[in-house]
Parts: sequence; structure tokens; C-alpha cells
Amino acid sequence: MTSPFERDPGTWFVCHDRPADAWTAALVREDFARWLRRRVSADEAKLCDVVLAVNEALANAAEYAYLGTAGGTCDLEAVYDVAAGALTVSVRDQGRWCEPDPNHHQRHRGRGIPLMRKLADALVIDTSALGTSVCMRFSHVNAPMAGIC
Amino acid sequence: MTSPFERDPGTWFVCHDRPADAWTAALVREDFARWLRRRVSADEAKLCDVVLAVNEALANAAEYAYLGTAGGTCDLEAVYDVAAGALTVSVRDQGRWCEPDPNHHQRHRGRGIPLMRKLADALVIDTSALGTSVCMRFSHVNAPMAGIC
Amino acid sequence: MGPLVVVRAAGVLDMLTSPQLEVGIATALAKNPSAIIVDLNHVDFLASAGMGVLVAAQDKAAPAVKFAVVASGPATSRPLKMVGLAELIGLYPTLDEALAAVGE
Amino acid sequence: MGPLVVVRAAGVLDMLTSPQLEVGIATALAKNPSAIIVDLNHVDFLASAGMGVLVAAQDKAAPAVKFAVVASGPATSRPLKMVGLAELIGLYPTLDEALAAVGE
Ligand SMILES: Nc1ncnc2c1ncn2[C@@H]1O[C@H](COP(=O)(O)OP(=O)(O)O)[C@@H](O)[C@H]1O
Ligand SMILES: Nc1ncnc2c1ncn2[C@@H]1O[C@H](COP(=O)(O)OP(=O)(O)O)[C@@H](O)[C@H]1O
Repeated sequence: MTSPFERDPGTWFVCHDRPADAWTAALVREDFARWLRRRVSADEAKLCDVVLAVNEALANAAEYAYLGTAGGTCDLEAVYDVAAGALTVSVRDQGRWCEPDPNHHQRHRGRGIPLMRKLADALVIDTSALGTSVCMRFSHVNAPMAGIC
Repeated sequence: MTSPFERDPGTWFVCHDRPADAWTAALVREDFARWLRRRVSADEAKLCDVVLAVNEALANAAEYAYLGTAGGTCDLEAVYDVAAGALTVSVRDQGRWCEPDPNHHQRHRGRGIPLMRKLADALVIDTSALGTSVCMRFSHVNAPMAGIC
Repeated sequence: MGPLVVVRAAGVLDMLTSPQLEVGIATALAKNPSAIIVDLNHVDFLASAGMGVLVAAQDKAAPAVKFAVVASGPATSRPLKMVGLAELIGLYPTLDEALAAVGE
Repeated sequence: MGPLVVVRAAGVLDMLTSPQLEVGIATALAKNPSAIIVDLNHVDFLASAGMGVLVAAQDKAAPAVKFAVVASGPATSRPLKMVGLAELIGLYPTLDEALAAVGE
């Protein structure tokens, strides 16, 4: 018997306290992609969009959140609201925001957040002394797409 | 008689539907600064910090939110929680996020969001098709500061 | 004038694996080529780390060495276009088209 | 070698008024000065728009023309330091100190 408050593994994906590093980020991305493909029926393009957006958030936590410290962890949570066709994903770390140096030319970098903003329907970035949380909402993931490729 | 749901003008500052332009941004900033100085007892440095952070959010709404459109409005709301000594300010527009071009060197620009992040104790930037909202929290505004100047 | 070099990547291009592509492109550049084509048609995941390598490669190649990228599909050309790199880098859906563009 | 020019700003330096400072600095540069000092000690509000003008001015001045900024207090030098501009631009609390620094 499942209580109404229990998390349904079909519509939730939760992955807590993973080390914030590049290897773990790749593993968590792959786990998440498998869950997504199994549980969310959506166009291939939409699935690719979601996985890429999530990857960028995980990569940033791995690369920046714990710069100059001994390291730390990050959490990924995703909720799929089947009725609304909406997917919400959040990636949280307990690190410090690290300001990109505006005095430095970064032509080769700095496309992660712009990508998330393009890929998600809503993006919320919350920075404080408690860490950074990036929350993305993908609306109507199950709607057929007009698809640019 | 005031109902408990009525906004106490002493601890709320609300300014809705103002045109998102540079002139109005300056006026709203001045109004807000007057409210702040009257209602919030804090160090001069903290008051300056808050006004600057709010200015940057208003300036961005004026400069970017309605780029390439006929224009629009923005809202400023501030709540001062006297007991907690915490001030929360949000600036909202109904425009579109405008991605700074990463292919362009912007040494002379791009210090608004970094400033907000430094000045506020927490910054939440929410972008979606409904517009942009920037929410800043200043904790312990009434605590004496160790003050760099 | 040196040869035309095709650098082929496959699988995942994320922060972990993109440095390999960087090395592949540096090796190609060391051959003094007339053109470099990076073929991403066997890549199934391209992150911003990989995109950064492509922009850096284009910057190193130009103007002496022609530079083009082959990509198609939702995992590669779609995000490249979304982030505006199609305006910065010559992007072609097939190797044939890229070859024609660099004038072979 | 031209003169030393002091550009004085007062009141508010926001997106509305910063272009005036830009003009003031361009006028000063046109005099072929040995040094430009921008005095912000009568500015009571400095926004990022004004900071951008200072960085642009420093870029235009250097290396031929010495460039310094005078600022003190919570409305000007504090945010300049917060955003890292004190490492980029010579920042002095008084005009005397700025004059000494540019070697007058
Ligand atoms: N989780 C995070 N913790 C700390 N800093 C972050 C985090 N995410 C992003 N940042 C900062 O934001 C900047 C921009 O990120 P992004 O757009 O993904 O570009 P890039 O990763 O290529 O620099 C990063 O360079 C970093 O300084
Ligand atoms: N309210 C907004 N609406 C749309 N775009 C915004 C908004 N606020 C910020 N931006 C985008 O974010 C970029 C960075 O803003 P900021 O750090 O304040 O620097 P600057 O204003 O000097 O460019 C802006 O250039 C703009 O592209």
C-alpha cells in the first residue's frame, strides 16, 4: 500500500548527496536520462533538451560550487506531473556562487546558463550562503514538437 | 481600523505597473530610497547597498526586458520584517530575458547581476515566458556593519 | 599547403571527454592543414564544454585554416543552433556538404 | 605633453546621467592630457552604468594617458571595490592622493 505522500518512483527521480565532480555528474546524468526515457513519453528532441539542461546544472555544481574548498555534494530531484505534462528538475549544491570574472574575455565559455534558459520553459537560479539551487521547468514535455534539428 | 491583511505602509513598499524606462527607474529608486531611510534603521553602508542593488534590477528591466517591443511595465515590492531584521525586495517585469551575447566582449558592461549578488544575502532570478523576476533578500539589515568603504 | 584533416568524435562530449577532442584538434592543427572538419555525426551527447572546444578551435584555425563542423540531430546541431554557434562556425549536416564548403 | 585634467562628477551617476560623464571624459581626452583624474567625491549614487564608463575611460586612456579615480564612502568606493574595479583602476580616497599617484 502506498500512502498519498509516498514518492512514486515512476514520477519522481531523486539523487541526493552525490559528490560534485565531473565523473559523478556524468553518472547522475546517465541515470537521470534512463529514468526520463522510461517514464516520460516525449519527442527525442525534448528528451535531448532536458538531459542537456540538467547536465549543464550538474556540470556547474561540479566545476564551480566548491572551487577552492575540499569539495562537496550536490542533489538532483525531478518531478514529472503526468497530468500537466510538466517536468520540474532541481539541482542543488551547498557551495558558493563563483562570479565569472567580467574583466576576462570568455568567448570559449559561459554557455551553460544561456543553454539552460533556452532549453527550459522557466529557470530559477537561487544563490545564497546556503548554496546554489537551479530549478528548471519544462512544460508540455509530452506535446509533439515542431522541431528544429 | 486596519484588517490584519492590510498592507502596513511602514513595512511594505509597493510600486506597481510603472513604465520600464530609465527615467521611471530613477524616480522609483528615489521613492524606494526615501521609504527605506524612513522605515528601516540601518547603517548608511547597508542602505546604500540596498538602494544600489534595487537600482540594478530596475535598470535591467528598463534596459532589456522589452528590447525590440513597444515597451512595458515593471513592479517593485519590498517587505521589511522588523522582527527578523530582514528586507526582501522583488522587481518583476513581463518582458523577455535577453541573453548577453557570449561572442561579444563586454568588459564595460555586465556588472549589474554580480553587484546584486554581492550586495544581497540571497538572490533569486526567475526567468520564464511570463517575464523576469529578481528577488533579493537582505538579512540583518539593522545589525551594525564591520564596514569596508 | 597541408592536407585536409577530418577529426571524428563519437559518443559523449561533456566536461570529462571534451579535452580529448581538444587534443585531437591540436594534433590536426600541427599538421599545417588547409582545413579542419570536426565530424560530430557519431556524437550522441554534446554539452557546453564541447561547444567551447569548437569555438576555441575555430579561433585558433582562422583565418589561415578553414574550419567546419558536421552535425545533425537533436543532440548536437539543435543545441549548437540554440546557443547561436551556427552563426559563428560553419555547420553542415553531412561530411559531403562540409567538404564541398571547404572547397575539396 | 598636455595638461592634467580633473573631471568632476556630482550627484547621481546612473544609466540616465552616466553618458554625461562619458562626454566629460571624452572632452578631457581630446586635450591630449598627461593624466585624467575622475573625482567622484561629490557623487552620492554610483550605479553599474557609471562603473562601465570608468572602465571604458581607463581602456581609452591607457597606456598613453594616466587614469585615476577619486572616491570614498559607501555609495562609491564601496561598490567599486565590491565588484573588483579597485584592482583594475587606480582608486584614491582624496584628490591629493590621486594627484600624487599620477605624479603631479
Ligand atoms: N553551481 C554553481 N556554483 C558556483 N558558481 C556557479 C554555479 N553555476 C554557475 N556558476 C558561475 O556562473 C558562471 C556561468 O556559468 P555557465 O553559463 O554555465 O558558463 P561556464 O560554465 O561555461 O562558465 C560560471 O562560470 C560560474 O562562475
Ligand atoms: N529584466 C531583464 N530582462 C531581460 N534581460 C535581462 C534582464 N536583466 C538582465 N538581463 C540580461 O542579463 C545581462 C546581464 O545583466 P547585468 O549583469 O545587469 O549587466 P549589464 O546590464 O551591464 O549588461 C544583460 O545584459 C541582459 O542581457
